Formats: sequence, C-alpha cells, structure tokens
Amino acid sequence: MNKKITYPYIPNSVEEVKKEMLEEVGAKDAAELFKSIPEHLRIKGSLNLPKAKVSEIELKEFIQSKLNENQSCEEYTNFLGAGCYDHYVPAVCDEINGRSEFLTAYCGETYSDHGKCQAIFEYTSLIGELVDMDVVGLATYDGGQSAGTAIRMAYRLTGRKEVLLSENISSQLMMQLNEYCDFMDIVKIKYDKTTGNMDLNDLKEKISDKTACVFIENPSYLGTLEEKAEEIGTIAKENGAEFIVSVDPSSLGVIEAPSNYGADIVCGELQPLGIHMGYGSGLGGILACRDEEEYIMNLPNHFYSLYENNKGEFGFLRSINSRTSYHSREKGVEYLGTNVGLWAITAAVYLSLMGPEGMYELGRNILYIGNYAKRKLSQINGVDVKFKEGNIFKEFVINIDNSGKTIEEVNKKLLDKKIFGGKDLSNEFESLGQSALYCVTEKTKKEDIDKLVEELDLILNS
Amino acid sequence: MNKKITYPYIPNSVEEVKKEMLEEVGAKDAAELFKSIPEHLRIKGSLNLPKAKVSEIELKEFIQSKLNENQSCEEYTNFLGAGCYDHYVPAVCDEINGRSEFLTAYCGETYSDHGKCQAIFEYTSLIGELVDMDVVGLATYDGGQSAGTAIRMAYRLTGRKEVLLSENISSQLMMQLNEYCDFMDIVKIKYDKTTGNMDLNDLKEKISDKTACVFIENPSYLGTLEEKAEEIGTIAKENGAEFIVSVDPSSLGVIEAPSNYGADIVCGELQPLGIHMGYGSGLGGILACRDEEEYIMNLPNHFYSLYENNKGEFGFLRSINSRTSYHSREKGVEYLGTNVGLWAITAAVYLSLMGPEGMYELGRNILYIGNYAKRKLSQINGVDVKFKEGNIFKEFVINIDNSGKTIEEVNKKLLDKKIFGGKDLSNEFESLGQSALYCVTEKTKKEDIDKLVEELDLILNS
Amino acid sequence: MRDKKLRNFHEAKWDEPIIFELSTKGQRGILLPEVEKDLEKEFGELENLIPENLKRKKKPELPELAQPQVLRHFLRLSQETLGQDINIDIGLGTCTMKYSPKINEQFVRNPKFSELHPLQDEETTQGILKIIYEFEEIMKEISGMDSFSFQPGGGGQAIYSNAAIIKKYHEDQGEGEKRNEIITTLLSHPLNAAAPHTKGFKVINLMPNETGYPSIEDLKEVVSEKTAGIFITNPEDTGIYNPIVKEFVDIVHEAGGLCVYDMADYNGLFGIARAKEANIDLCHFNLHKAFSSPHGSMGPACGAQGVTKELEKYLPVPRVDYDGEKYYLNYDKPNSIGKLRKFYGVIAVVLRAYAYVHTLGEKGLKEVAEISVLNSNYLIKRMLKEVKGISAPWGNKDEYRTEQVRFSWEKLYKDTGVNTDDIDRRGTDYGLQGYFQSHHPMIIPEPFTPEPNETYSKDEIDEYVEIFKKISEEAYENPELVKTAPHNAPISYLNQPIIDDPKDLIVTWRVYKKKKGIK
Amino acid sequence: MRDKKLRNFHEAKWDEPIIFELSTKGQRGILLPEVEKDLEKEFGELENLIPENLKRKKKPELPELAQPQVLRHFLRLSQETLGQDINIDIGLGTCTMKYSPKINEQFVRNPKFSELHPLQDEETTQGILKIIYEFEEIMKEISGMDSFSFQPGGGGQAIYSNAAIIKKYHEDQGEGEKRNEIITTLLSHPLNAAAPHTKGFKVINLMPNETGYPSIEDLKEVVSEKTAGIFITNPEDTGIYNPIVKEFVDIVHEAGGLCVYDMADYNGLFGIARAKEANIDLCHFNLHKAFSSPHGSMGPACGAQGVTKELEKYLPVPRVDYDGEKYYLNYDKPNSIGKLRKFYGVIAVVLRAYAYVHTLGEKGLKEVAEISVLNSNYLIKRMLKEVKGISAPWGNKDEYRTEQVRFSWEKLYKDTGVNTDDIDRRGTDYGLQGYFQSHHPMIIPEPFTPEPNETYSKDEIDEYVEIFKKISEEAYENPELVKTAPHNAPISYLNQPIIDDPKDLIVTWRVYKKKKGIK
Ligand SMILES: Cc1ncc(COP(=O)(O)O)c(C=O)c1O
Ligand SMILES: Cc1ncc(COP(=O)(O)O)c(C=O)c1O
Repeated sequence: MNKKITYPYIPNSVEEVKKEMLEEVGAKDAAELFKSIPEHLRIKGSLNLPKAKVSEIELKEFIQSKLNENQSCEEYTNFLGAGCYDHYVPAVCDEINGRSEFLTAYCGETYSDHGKCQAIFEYTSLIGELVDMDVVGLATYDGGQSAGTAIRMAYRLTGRKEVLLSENISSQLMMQLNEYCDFMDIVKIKYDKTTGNMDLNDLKEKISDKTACVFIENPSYLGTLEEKAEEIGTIAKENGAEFIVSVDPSSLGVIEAPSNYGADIVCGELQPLGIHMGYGSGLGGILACRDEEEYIMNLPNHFYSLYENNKGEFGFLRSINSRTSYHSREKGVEYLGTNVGLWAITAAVYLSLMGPEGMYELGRNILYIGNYAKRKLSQINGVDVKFKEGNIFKEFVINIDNSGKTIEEVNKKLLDKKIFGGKDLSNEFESLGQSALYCVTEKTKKEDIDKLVEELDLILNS
Repeated sequence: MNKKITYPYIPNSVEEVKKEMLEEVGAKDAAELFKSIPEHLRIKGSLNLPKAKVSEIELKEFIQSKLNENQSCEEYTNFLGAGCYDHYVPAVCDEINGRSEFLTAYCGETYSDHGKCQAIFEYTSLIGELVDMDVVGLATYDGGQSAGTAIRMAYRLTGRKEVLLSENISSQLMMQLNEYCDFMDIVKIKYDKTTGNMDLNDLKEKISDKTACVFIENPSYLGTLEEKAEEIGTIAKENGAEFIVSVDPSSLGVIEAPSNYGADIVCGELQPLGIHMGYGSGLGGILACRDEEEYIMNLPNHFYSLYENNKGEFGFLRSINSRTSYHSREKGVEYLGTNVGLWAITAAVYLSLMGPEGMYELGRNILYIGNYAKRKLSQINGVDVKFKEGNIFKEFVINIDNSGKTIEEVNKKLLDKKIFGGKDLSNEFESLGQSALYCVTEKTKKEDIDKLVEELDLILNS
Repeated sequence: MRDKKLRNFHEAKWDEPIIFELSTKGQRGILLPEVEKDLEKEFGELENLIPENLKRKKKPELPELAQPQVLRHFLRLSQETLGQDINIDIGLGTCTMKYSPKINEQFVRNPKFSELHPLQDEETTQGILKIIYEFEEIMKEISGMDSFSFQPGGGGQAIYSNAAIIKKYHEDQGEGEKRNEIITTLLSHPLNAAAPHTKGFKVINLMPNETGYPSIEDLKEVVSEKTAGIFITNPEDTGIYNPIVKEFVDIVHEAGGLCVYDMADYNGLFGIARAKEANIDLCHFNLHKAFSSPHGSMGPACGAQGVTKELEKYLPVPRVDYDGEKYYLNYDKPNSIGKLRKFYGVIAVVLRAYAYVHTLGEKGLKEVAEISVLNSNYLIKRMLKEVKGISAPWGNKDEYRTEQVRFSWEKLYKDTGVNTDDIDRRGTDYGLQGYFQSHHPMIIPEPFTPEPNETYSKDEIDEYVEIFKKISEEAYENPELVKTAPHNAPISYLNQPIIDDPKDLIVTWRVYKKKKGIK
Repeated sequence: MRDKKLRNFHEAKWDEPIIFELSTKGQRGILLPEVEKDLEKEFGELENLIPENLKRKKKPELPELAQPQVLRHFLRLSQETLGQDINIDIGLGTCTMKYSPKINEQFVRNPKFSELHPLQDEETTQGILKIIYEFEEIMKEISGMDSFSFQPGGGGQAIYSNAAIIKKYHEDQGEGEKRNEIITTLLSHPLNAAAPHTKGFKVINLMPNETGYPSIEDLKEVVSEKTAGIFITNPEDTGIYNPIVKEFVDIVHEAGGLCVYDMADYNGLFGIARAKEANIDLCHFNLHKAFSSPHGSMGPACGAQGVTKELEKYLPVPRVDYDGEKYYLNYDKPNSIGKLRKFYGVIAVVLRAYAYVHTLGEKGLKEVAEISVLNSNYLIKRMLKEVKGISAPWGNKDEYRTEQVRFSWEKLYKDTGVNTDDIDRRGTDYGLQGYFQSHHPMIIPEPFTPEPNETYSKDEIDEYVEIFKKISEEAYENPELVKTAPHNAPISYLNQPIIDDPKDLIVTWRVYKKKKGIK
C-alpha cells in the first residue's frame, strides 16, 4: 500500500503541493528550510514514538479501549467532593461549550470575536450578581489560584505579609498557597471541634498590624458553614487587614454573599457551575473584589470592559491592560497566561439557565439531602459525625474510630458495591483520626443515602 | 414547594405574562381560547400520563437507565448487516449533523437557508459522482422507498406493470415493494445456487413486452456481486424495460457504478455513508436517474437546482416543483413529505471526507476482510459457505445444516461471548435451511474473525 | 432595558465555494487502516477479489480535501442557515418549529442507542423496545386511539399508511374495487390528497367556504358508495377549528367510509380535543412537530399512526409486543399492510418524543396547547391591529384561531405592488427564516402562515410583530427596498427565476460543469 | 474553478442584547427536582438548615429566561466569534492555531473521562493514569528531557513552575538568597519575565540586535553570581532561530545558573531540534498549541513541564508512577515545589495530545514541523513580494524563518497613515479573526505576526495573502475605508477607546446600570 502518507490534518503534505511550495521558496527539500539550525542542536536519528494509528478507526478503538479501563461516577454512586464536584451539568452547557466557534477561538478581540467577548462580559456580570460585587475578573486556573491571588492582592494592598487562615483548610489548597505565597507567613487559626467554626479567640490573639488578610472558606473544606463570618471580617478590618472569603458558588442561591458580611475580595471554585469534572480538568477560579481603584489595579486577570459607541452599539475591550503581564512583562501584577475562558462561558450559560430560582433550588436541594445524609450516617453504629453542632452545606465529616476499622478498608468495600465513599482524611488531618469527608450534590437521591447507610452499616457492624 | 410550574420550554407559562397576553386578546382565561371547539369534541377530564419528570436531572436519569438496558454494537462484536450497517462514522460527520443550525432547520429556502441548500446541492452532486449519473434527487425515507419509487418510475415511463427481480431479495424489501407497488406484478427470477447470480435463462423466459423493469441489487441481499449485471441490463433494454440497480454506496470506490453497465435508474441505501444505525433510525434512500426529461419529470423528490445570478452568486432553488405533491397535490408523481435531509447533509460530509481514495480504501478493506471471513468460516467443520463460486462484497451466507444445529441456537451461544452472529435466514429463505447472513465492515478486524471462528468451532464441534 | 425594537442583523455570509471547487488532488480528509499484512498475503492483489467486469474503471470524481477544510466548509454552510435554535422561527406555520430540548440530543447520541443494530437479539434491546411500547401507551392516551405504529418515516408516510389501511379494509369487506374515492379538503395538507392518490385512490377536494371549512352540504354532495374515506386536517392551515367535524365523520361513516384525522398540527390541542371524541378511525401525529423532535433540515422524522381496535390488525409490521416477561418485535400479523420501511422506523424520534412527554406530563402538555394558542392569538391581535395591509381572511372574527393563522398581504400588494415573496425575503434581513406562505393552490391571495408555538417568548413575538410592521412601512414608503431584498442574507436576490424546464435543471456539479464547458 | 480570489464576507451580526436585557421575571431555564417529601417532613422549612446570619437576604439578581432563549442567545454569540474551526486562523502567530481533531473531542466528552472524579480509587482510573504515564514517556522522547509534569494549567503556569524549581534548586544549594536574578530576552514571551518575577526574581531583559537575538557579549555582561537562570524562547516570536543558544546555555551554566527553554512555539521543530541537544535544564510545551488541543476561548490549557533527571524531584505533586502492576498518584516527593493546582491538572488536554501524537507518530510529527515551516516561508515569500508596504525586519535574509514571522507595516503606515490596528480590523471584513501584532513592548513598528501552521492548505494561505494585498491596496487608495473598519463585523468601529482608568471600567452589567442610572 502507499508508503508516503498524506495526512488528513496536514493538507500540504500532498507531494505535488509540497514541491510547488518548496520551489516558490527556493528550497530543494524540506530539510533545507532548517539550515539555520546548527548541526549540534539537531536531533540525531529519528524519535522513538509509538507506531502511528493513522486511521481514525484505529485511533478511536485504541483510545476508547484505554478509557474503558476507567469506571466513572456515571457508573458508581459518588460521595467524593473535596474540591471537585459531581453536580449536574445541563445539556445546554455542553451544547454551547461544544460549539466549534467558542471551542476553537482564542485571544481574538473586540470585533472578530464580539460574541465571545460579550459572553465573557456576561460571565463577569453574572458572577457579579452571584457574589454581589461590582468587579469580577476573568476566571483563573482554579479556585486555589484565585485564593493565592487574593492573598497576594492583600499583600500588595496592605504591604503586610501575614496570612491568617483556619487549620481546617485542605492540604491541597495549603500546598498551593504555600507555593504561591511562599514569601508570606501563613499562620493557622484553631477551629472549634464541635462546630467547625473559626476560634475567634485564637484569631484575636494572632491578628496584628502585620496581618495582610484573614482568609476563610465558607463553607469550609470540612463542609461546615462559617457562622461567625461577619465577626471575623470585623476583626480583620479592625486590624487593617483584608477579609478574603472563598465561596462555593453552588451555595449562593441560599447562603449570603460574602460581600454582604464584609468580604473585600471573594474567590472560589468555578467548577460547580455547569462544568464536568473530567478528572479535575473542569476547575476554574472565581475572583471578585470591591469597585475601588486599588483593588482593580491589583487584580491581575483580564477585564473585558463594556464600551458603547455613538451608534449605541456595545463592544467589549480588554481594559486597564497595564496591570497585566501581557502588557507590562515583569511590571505587571503577577503573571497572566491562558486560563479557562471556555469554563467562564460555560458558567455564564449555567447561571443564565439557573436564574435566581434555580440557584435557590440548587442550594435548597443540597441542604436537604446533605442534612439527611449527615443525620442518617450519624445513626450508624460506629459512625460519629464530626462538628455536629455546626451547619453544613454539601459536605460533612464522619469518623469511624469507634469501629476499629480504617476509612481505607471501608472505602475498598464500598467500591465493591459501586460506591465511591467519602474522601479519606486520615492522612490529611491526623487529629481527625479515621475520618472521611462525604459530599452530596443535587444529583444525590434519598435512596442513594439509604443504600450507603445500609452498606456502611453492614461493613462496620457485621 | 411551588404548585404552579413554570416550564423551561414554555417561556410564557409565567403567570403574569400569561395574564397580560390574555388581556391583550380579550380572554378571561386560557379555556376561553378554545371556545370554538364544541363540547362534544372535548376530552373529558384529564389525560392519564406518567408523572412528569420536570427536572432535567430526573429526566436524564430516567431515560439513561432505560437505555442502559440495551447492549450495543460498541460493546459486542457485530456481524449483523442485512440492510443496516455498522460502518465507521467519522467524528466530523457527527459534528456537522449536530450543529444546531442544520439540526433544527426545516424547509426554509434559498436565502435564509442558503447554507443548507448548498449542502443539499453538494449531496446530490457527490452522489452523482459516486453513481456516475447527472440527476440525483434529495434522499428518500430509505433504500426500500427508493427502490419502490424507481419501480413506479419504470411503470410511469413504460406504462407496463410487470417487475422482474431475483428470488434472493430480502423479505423486508419484498414486503416494502409488495406494499408500495401493489398494483404491479412482481415476478421472481431464479438465481444460481453456486454463484448467487441471476439465472439469465429464467430471466429471458419471463421477460416480455409487459415488463416495466428488471430490478437487481448489486451486491445482492445475500452478499454476492452480480457479475452478469451488464447482460441483465441488455436483456432488459432489448425488451423495452427499464434497468434498475440498487447499490451499496460503500462498494462504489471499487465496484463499477451501475450507470456504466447500463442502469437507467439507480437506488440504494444511504445509511452506510457516515450515519449511525440508531436501531434503524439512520436509513435513507439514494435515487438517481438519467438526465432525460421523462426521467426527471417522473422523479418525485425535491431537486435543489443551482442558479447563478448576474453577480456571479450561486443560489439554490427547489425546481420543477409541479412534479411534486407539495405543488400539485394528487397530480404530483407520488406523494412527497419530510424525508431525511440531515442524513443527506451527513452523507455529503462523509463523501467529502472520504474522497475517491477513501472510498477506494473502504471498498478495498471490506473486500479483504469479507473474503477472509468467508474463507475462514468455510473451513469450520459443519459450516458450508453458500454461493462459493460467486464473489462477495461485505456479506455472505453460511449454512450449518450439517451440524444439526440451528442458527438460533448458535446465535444465542455467540451472544454469551458478546458476539452478534449473522442474521438468521432460516425463516426468510426456507430453501437455504439453517443459514445466516454474515456481514463485515471496515471496522471488522482479522482478530474479530479469528475469535468468531474459534467460538463457532467450539459451538458446532464440541 | 435599552429600548430596541428591531435588530440590526446580518446573516453570516461566507461566499463559500462549492465543495468541488475546494478540491486539491491528493488531499485526504480521513484515512482508513491499511490492509492487515496477513490478508494481503492471503489474497494478493485487490483485483483478485473483484470480477473483471465489475471493477470500477474510473474512481468517482469526489473532491479531495483535508479534514480541517471539510469541517470548515460545512461549518460555514451551517452558519448560513437559520435553524429553529437560532432564529425566531415563527414563520414556518403548520410546521410547529418548536424548541427541541438539547438533553434529548444527548439521548439519541448515546452509543447505547446510536450503535444499536435493528436486528440485534431482543435480549439486548429491551431498553429501547420498552420505550417504544410505553410510548405507544402514551400516544393511545393522548389521542384516544387504540393502537399505534411508529414505522412511518414522516407525516407523509403516515398518511400514506392510513390510505393503505383503508384500501386493505375495504378489500377485506369485499368492496376494494368499488370504494375508490377519497375525500379531503382543499386546505388539508397536500399529502392528504397525494398519498391516497399514490395508493390508488381517486381524490376529491372540498373547497372551504367563508367559515374556513366546507359545508355539510358540500360533503354530502360528494359522499357515495364509492367513498372509501375522508382525510381531514383539523385545525386546518388557517388555524380555524372545524367544529362540525363530528357531523362529517357521521356522514362518511354512514356511507361506509373511514375517517382519518391529520393531527400533524396537533400542538394546540394537547389535553383539549382528541381523535377519539370525534369518532375518528385513523389518525397520525408528526412527532417531529408537536412532540419536539428537531426537523433536521427536512427529516429524519416520524409519523405516529393511530387506529381503532378494529383496524389494529392492519398496521405495518413489526409491532412491539410484550409477553409478560419481555418486549419483542412481532411480525406475525397476517392482515398487516406489510412494511413501509425497513426494520421498525425512526426510533430516534420516538425516543425524543418519549422523553419530551415524560418531562412535561399531563399538565405540561396542556400548557403547551394553551400557550401555543394564546401566543397565536396574541400575534394575530397585534398583527391585525398594527401592521398595515395585512388581513386574516375567513373564520368567525369573534372566535379565536388555534395555534396558527393564515394571513393575507392582498391589500398591501394592491397598495404597493410588494408581494408576499418580497416580504418573505425581506424578513431574512431582520434575522428570520423564510416564512411559509401556503400550500398550493394558494386560494388565499398573498398568503403568510405564522405559528408562534409555546416555545417563543412574548418578547420574541413582539419582535416578530415589529419586524412586519417595519416591512409594511417599508413597502409603503420604499417598495424597491423590499422588492430587491434580501440585503443582509448570505446571497443577494437572484431575480427569482423559476426553474421548470428539465433542461435548466442543475442538481449536480457535473451538470453545471458540462453546461459551462468546464473540464 | 470559478476564479475568485477574495470572498464577499459578512460575519453574523445579531445585535444581541446583554443577557440581563432578555430577562422576564418568573421564567425558568431549567428546573430542579422537588425536595423529596420525606426530607421535607424530616427537616421542615429550609430556614431550619441555615444559620440565621448566613441566610441570603436577597436572591442574586440573575436574569430569568426560558431554556430556548438562553440557548438562542449563546448560539448567536457563538456565531459572532471566529474560532479556528471556521476562519483561516493564520493571524494569531505564536499561538499555533491549528486544527483540533474532532475525534479528540469525542474522547474528552466520553463519560468514561468527563465523569471521573480526581479522587477516585486508582483501581477505577487505571485507564487515565496509564495515558498520563505513557504521555510522559512520549514527551520525554520528543524533548529529550528526563521527566515531565502536566500539572501547569497553561504555558504561563509552566513557566512559573520552572521559576519555582529554579528557586528551590538554588535554595537547596544554599544560594537561595544570592541567586535572585533571571535573564530573559525581550522577544521571549512576556511570561518569561513576568512569571519569574512573580516567583520573586529580579528580571533582566536582553535586547535583540539586528540578527533578531541578543549577542553573546550582551549576555556575558549581565551574567553573574546572582544569576539564577535564563529563560529563552527559541525560536522567538520573529520566527528567527537563535543558533547560538548552546553558547548561551554554556555561559549560564558556567555561572551556576539554570537554563529554561520556552517551547510553547515548538510546532516547527518536531523531530528536528530538542531541548536536550541544547543542554537545557527545564522547558515547557503548550499542549494547547503544537499538540492541537483547542484553545477554548482562552483555556483550559496545559503547560507540559519537562526537566532533567537532576531536577525531577522538584516537580509539582502528584506524579503518576507505576509500580509494575498499577499506575498511581505519587504525592511522596519531599523535595517537590508542591502544588500549582488542585489535583493533577487539565488532563483533558493531555488526553487529546496523547491521541494526537498517536495518530501522527514520528513521521507525522516531523511532517508537522516541515509543513508548518514551509507554509510560513511560502507566506513570507509571497507577502514580501506582493504586498506593498510590508517588511520583515531583522534576521538573515538568506535564511528561512521557522514557523512564524513578525512583519512590520511601518512603510505602509508612513505612506498612508493606516496603521496595524486599522489593517487588523479590516481583516475581519474579509473573514479573518483579529491578528496578533506583537507582545509589549512593540519594538518592531506596526507589527503583525502570522503563523500559517501545517493545518492550512496552500489555497487558504493564498487567500490570506490576497486579503492583505487587497487591504494594502485599499490603504494606498482609500485609507479611510481601512481606518473606519470593520464594516462587515458584528459591530462597527468603536472609535477604539482605550480604557485605562478604573473609573471607566465596566466589567459587570450592574456597574453599567449604575453608571446609566438604570434601576
Ligand atoms: C397538517 C400536515 N399534515 C402532514 C404534513 C406532512 O408531514 P411530513 O412533512 O412529515 O411528511 C404536514 C407537515 O408539513 C402537515 O402540516
Ligand atoms: C512562546 C510562548 N510562551 C508562553 C506562552 C504562554 O502560554 P499560555 O498562554 O498557555 O499561558 C505563549 C502563548 O502565547 C507563547 O507563545
């Protein structure tokens, strides 16, 4: 059969065309095009890569057989959350982010990509309503990146280097912050073992005029709602520190927006808003702040500002670019690269579909099923629900120290029943012993919980 | 919770809006809008329908759980064909027929739907090249409908009512023709039991000046290539009859186009050209004919004719509409309704992707694997391949009378091995005894055949 | 917010060549696997596998393009198309261009459906068989009929199938020869005349009178012992509900004929009126209309065919039956008219319709009917009040129309010389798909038949009205502008040729090249 | 066929309101299930489940629309966007806007991938872990580096991660305080300056000379015992390959610094030149460029970060390891810089890149390099020959550029007053996405940086040249036409305001309303 392949993705790999073009550029062969690359920089011989599957048939079979080695949350009942969430993704979200135009656009701007720019403006506008703030930046890499940037903003705003945050922060986020804010001092505040809330006494003790910011998550990583949020904000402000709140956007139909209890900067994970998990591919970061010059000038991400021309047309322009590293290289506030535009557009579609009532129902359903799960699990012999006095949103911690079993064992057994048990916290928080972080979403049904309870009971008590 | 539902698909189901609109039309409530419908024609009470799953979450879970009760050809190795084929569908075909614009357009025409019209013109143009004919109609319901229409065209062209076709026609198609051409006389011609080809002596005997057409399938339903096609055509013409050939378009990269061995009208099944099986949803009919007035005037389907205006722009217009029932009601040639526009566009994408070389490789690969399968299966003890002397394209018949087993038994056992065995012919052609029609496509691999042979051997010989 | 009534629109215009013009010899859009070495060894040259006289001598002259260029070409064409998803698709009356929920597309694209072969062992298709079975139950309840087939691949084929059953029925009564006339109304969809005629019947078309439907007297005049049946579309394209349909049915029944309802345009009647109450014998629904399957640039579609118990045995085979344990395809129906289509039918459409009914339920479907009729009457009210030169002939002015209406631009045409074609084309300049005027013959002059089904918002209907207000103004002030429209479409006016001579027909690129003498 | 050089284009223009303007109180785009009765019974009112002071007092003022209208709105916006799939996207040089195969989208949308939670038991994710593992092997071979992480969510984050490793490395050497300077070149992507600076380094930018790259002397001048490392993009945006890069590396190594290659623009070098041969310590590739993942309106993306054996221990955690039986996520890397991102990274991009490399293989990737460089030089040749007013500053005129080039419209600007912004906007009138001019500072006047990668056909490149020929002619003949462009875009010229005062910033609709005094 043909030896020389004409590649479907490479139109000019047709021999005759290639020859014609080589002639036009005056090269005798393709190798000549690379003559400016010195010999010592060249690859010797050829690369040792897997045999090409040039046909789409072979490629599809090959990749699909690999993917079939995975078991997904569509096949299992999932109780994993901990930063990436199994929310329902409306079909319209998939439709829009699958549109060729959005999927394959990039940094084209105001005119040719008017639609994309408007969708991005709508994203920031919709997030603005959700968090009740006026200034929102284009989505960042993930919620952790937003948290890191928020904290760095606090540093730039206050000139101070100390960050106060709760001990119950996730190890993943802690590692991110340790890395991104390594020049700052991160100090952990104790939390109440019955409610999960921040220990205000400890906070008051540790806060000082060195404190750049107090950072809280609401709900916290361990699932509890931070009831003292407003007081924490007040304490922060009394000490001249910024108050940063990381939110779960899926809670904001029912839970107060942080700006209304004092937040200066709001961050959070975008993925719950209509984006598939994709093994973590769906993450994105929310970032919003006060409509004040110093905040705006310190936010490093793109702003697509609305502009109205004399014909009454709206256009959208990347604005105040001097802040960004694209424009000012090392003088920009932090670095800025390609982030997650497609997820911003997807979240815009999601919020437009949901509206205020949808977001309300979302929060409502999660609260009911979450509390049901918490209560039911707590009734299992050998299960102890942590932070019982506190309120939860969609996650909560169970402890099984009394059963003498480990979470690892239990989860393996649940796996046999096609259940992904809660995230094992035993390595993450030694103080919590054999604990797991369980997560529900609006997709979780009462019968899922009942089945879980039945299986857990069997595993622990027989 | 809310009793009154506002439906996502019904924007004006918002109470206030509804009220405002009712006011505008001067009705006190919705019921009043139906006052022109007399009481005796009304439904009494309300319909007894399944409880609404108003949320997309519930709906998706409900439908998906039903679909999960199916096992598909993606999970099993499939050897079923017999009129619907498991060919590879390129991703680009799915992308284009999934585009909102094509998916949800309808009968809009020349201006607003220029793109759709052009795509349809390209469909007819591409089929024209494939079958090497100048006149092609928009795709029909399915290959059987095209066959029926071709035969009716022959009646209108000749004024004669007799149809000659081979005994080896499928029962499905035969039932379709019996129904659609019930006013005609369908006479079956014997076929050679060693080659599967039409028995020319029998043909000569039966043909007469009453014969409207000789209809052949090439390849035949039983998989054999009709080597005597040209002679059949000559005989038909000598008797003033139309020569109609039904083709498998997937063969036309390697097998001669019927027009080149004398066909007057060409029909065939479109589904192999990039369309998913979908339990038979993917069918469509090819219909092409000579570029002669009487043929054109007798073809009942839409023609989108190219027209060039004085600016050099191309537009596409539905043409010679007086033929169609849309225009002429009962005076049109046959009836014409909504057919399969989306599959026509899909086939256009497919043929554009494949090009001459792709269609060649498609035919080539099928021929190799088909002949391999035929040879290998014939070597199994207890398996007798029928029509051994003939050539096949992608299907062939095996007989297991010698094994004392039935195809039904064998297929049930293959099913346990995740194999869909060939179509059971035992009811369809009693003369063939316990026979099955096996089908391969370009997706079939040598190892699939080897596995099949192994399993069949086990089933028949152990 | 901003007070904008009309949008400043331009449809995507790519000036895209015909795909053949984009060909470059040697380019490949997709590759197939090489032939496995063992096979090549076993059989040698490809020639060995094809009889000499069947070898294709010249490869088909398909265009040769790489994959990105094929994709780009068809994407551009898609942008030059105004599907329901993207435009206010109210204009295509009688077509019920409603929203087709995107979630349903996920269902039909799930390999658990898309990769099903219709001949699979029923053990492996219980899911889809159950859906078909249950959907038959649903359709029975919605219509009051006793039995359904989903085999017809569209409304036309369903009407045809109904005609086939009528024929078979009379044959079974020994009246096959005698009863060879079908009656229909001129405003019924043309298929109600064409399909019975294709089935071999003589067709009688009843003219409407000023009520919008024929009179009882007109009917009586044509009914006879030759009458095989009557095909009635109710409501007809005018959106006028025929209130004396039961009387029609009785008359035809009395004469020994069967009565068929064309319920393709059922959208305004869910939960309100059914075939059963009108004593109908056969009917059909277009699942691609009232039941929301997308129209797919003209199919694939499904005509759900419903009949009474008495006629059930005639339905096409196979039927989906349930033996108490499993669902199966039943071909054992000796009285059946046989098959219209290979295998079962366009089950993708059934699957979507099944999902659609399940998500709306009884209340939701009734809401569909109410809002679609409300939308329609709201549109009519505003149009007649605010758009100069338009009227809605026939009917009782005090009564509401159902889900659609046939307007006439007769006055505007007389006043300005601008006709319905011109207005139609001009609509595209405002972002509208070409509208449906009327079936032939066009007995209402300069017709225009909109259907603002329940999936359009009041704002959209208002925008729609504003557009025609504006076009009417333009017609009175600057008729040339309208007559030379479109100006913002993918192509400009073609001088509207009508190609009616086969010699002018160019349906393939090869013919164009021949005519132009291009090699 | 028909001899048409330029297309008569108009982009879709929908004049679409802001989504908030489309809101109607009460409308719903999607519904959620009702709360199960038992749960309501168990907990009573929702209020019981929320602490009083955390109850949302005022629901978020999101717009309220029904589902068809939400869909329609965003579909229209999509049509007003010129993605790579639909336009000849040569203009965005340095971005490698190549075809992203549609088959790969099927892979990432398969629930077997899209519904994976990153914390699932590894038993249930062996397929994806294997893909990551094997792709690391592939990247090692392509680059010659010893180890890879795919955690960075884009090129920027990969550069940042490289800076973080350099910092950690020097700290481990006890030189953390001392080595606080990073050198880069002014034509390297701005992130090569910004990311190290974000990591705490002082940054020194080397200017290019007329060769297009800095001289050895320039480098020597800034290298010192403070040098932590150097970040070089090679080839730089100009498409000029720096042939003395090895000398640069040697000098920095000698001074105790580490050397980083930015291989984001690797497309022209597959199989030709690697990081390894240049003795590089760290590098990164943009999988969303040379490896074909779609750019997604600006991400999600993946920066594949490669390092030498010596630096492997610093890579972010987790890494994917294989214990001979199964693949697993390894967090046990005490020297790691830690985490840049939650969980592993944007694995969707890795999955696509994996498929991409598998379908092309070694020969195919080399073909990518050759054709992308050939396309680029073909474009340069025709542009310089045929387009009046354009030039390609710097470089050796006898040598070929790699896969991209930076042109200058300086002469055209001087001759006509039409600048690169004007030309850029005018390009959209011919169906082109806005082009990339240059990063800042723009040291080449009136810059324009096209990159005609291997997925464009010769015909498309020819069309592209014709467009700029035409625009240049227009600039000379009718400069106003170009200066007031675009004329065929979704919106017309905005008088190009630059918003640089925070007071003028309107990034949310609520701010617009406030400024306008709208309630
Ligand atoms: C009343 C009526 N009957 C029949 C039909 C024909 O249905 P189809 O187009 O599916 O063949 C239509 C569709 O336009 C219709 O409106
Ligand atoms: C050379 C080079 N380096 C780095 C980057 C930044 O990559 P990203 O946009 O993914 O952050 C780019 C992308 O434009 C680039 O061209």
